[in-house]
Amino acid sequence: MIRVQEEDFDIGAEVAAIRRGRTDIGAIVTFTGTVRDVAGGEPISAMTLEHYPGMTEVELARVEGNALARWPLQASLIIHRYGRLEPGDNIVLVVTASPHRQAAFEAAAFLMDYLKTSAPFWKKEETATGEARWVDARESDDTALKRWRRTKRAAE
Amino acid sequence: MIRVQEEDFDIGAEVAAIRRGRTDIGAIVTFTGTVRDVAGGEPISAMTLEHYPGMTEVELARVEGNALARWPLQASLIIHRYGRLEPGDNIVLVVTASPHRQAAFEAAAFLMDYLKTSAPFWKKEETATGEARWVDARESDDTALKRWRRTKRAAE
Amino acid sequence: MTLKIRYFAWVREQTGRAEEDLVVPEEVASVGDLIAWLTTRGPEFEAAFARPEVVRAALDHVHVAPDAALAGAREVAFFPPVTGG
Amino acid sequence: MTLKIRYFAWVREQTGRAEEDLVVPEEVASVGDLIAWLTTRGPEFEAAFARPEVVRAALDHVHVAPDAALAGAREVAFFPPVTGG
Repeated sequence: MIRVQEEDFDIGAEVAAIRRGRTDIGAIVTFTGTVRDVAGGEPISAMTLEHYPGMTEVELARVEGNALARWPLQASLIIHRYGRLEPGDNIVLVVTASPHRQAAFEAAAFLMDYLKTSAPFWKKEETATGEARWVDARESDDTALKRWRRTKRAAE
Repeated sequence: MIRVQEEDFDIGAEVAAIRRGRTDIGAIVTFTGTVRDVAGGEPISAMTLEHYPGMTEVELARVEGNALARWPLQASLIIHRYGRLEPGDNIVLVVTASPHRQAAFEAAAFLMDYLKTSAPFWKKEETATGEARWVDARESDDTALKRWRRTKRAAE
Repeated sequence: MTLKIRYFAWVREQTGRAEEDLVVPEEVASVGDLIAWLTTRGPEFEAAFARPEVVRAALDHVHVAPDAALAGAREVAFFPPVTGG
Repeated sequence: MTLKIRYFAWVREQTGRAEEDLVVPEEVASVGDLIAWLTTRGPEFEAAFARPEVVRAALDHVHVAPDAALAGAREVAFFPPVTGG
């Protein structure tokens, strides 16, 4: 399931909704990405997340589909916020549920790595002095992504 | 932080407590282990978790200390329940918080792998027919543990 | 060929528009051709595409390489490498 | 030497006790020696330690190998491989 929204989300409520009425789940992993108060060593006061309505949903659904094809997941959820956010605010939530813990962990990490490098979101940070700048894509995110490609080749 | 308790826990409340008043966290990973309604292909109606009071706390603190030494964590939490549990019930909660997602993911997986193989808990499952049997340790848990040892050697 | 062109993040700020409908000449066959043609429209487009290696493109909501053919596409988007999550 | 001995899970069920305080002869120097000595106490101990490779031991709350020395220990625990989490 995917949701793209301006409003905040509630981790406990989302996990409870996924588990409700089910007794077959053995492992639930959540990842929550939050706004940090520093970026590149400088304090930031806020950030604005712009996205590409229409494409965002397509990309998140594609990423989720890849995870569902690869791991035995009983449920998965991606919520990504857009708009203006302040330090401490939630940005993204990923939840995976599986009978086994390794599948839940790997799928959650995979979902984050993929959406970091393919979901059309762009962050603009505001410093305390009022200056605003677009965040550069990080090379480490591309590196994180590559490990899933390596794993796939090795398994083929 | 570690807690060994008979009572249930609340994932959302625990994450909120860790985040309260902080704006330096960038990534929070939670792992929740729950009682499944089947084991070894057979339906189970309940399980009882026995543990070794005194040693359990020592082991969980040791495992947490190893994770804190290895990853730049801003917070970590392990809650492990004991006593009688039914399918769908919570067994264990691990929470990790870090500026970076990979540290949070890896540390949470590490904590689970280590506590699965070293924390003195034993599960006794009850089948629907009332039969009770002790769960055998799984070889896959030992295998999961070994990857951290390999990683460590490679980094040295 | 009429295309809806959309711009995001600093590409949007540099071109000074979020989207526009453009009639594109037939000889503009690929995403790369489209970028080359757009840069002839004025200094704001020249600036936005000055470093083509940092501009990404999507055709009808799918990421594509610069040599992707435009034939059949209705919407083309240009944006920097993504930074969500 | 007086030791508190604790038993968990099926080791506890087989020995029929959760814990006991025992005076152990001086020649019982290691965990392995202690297991050998315990099995002489009756069939319930023979049964509990029949497959020593599936019984684990801890000395004063720390996992140890069968050749670990008992000297200085106050509490010894025997249990199956752990299955928590």
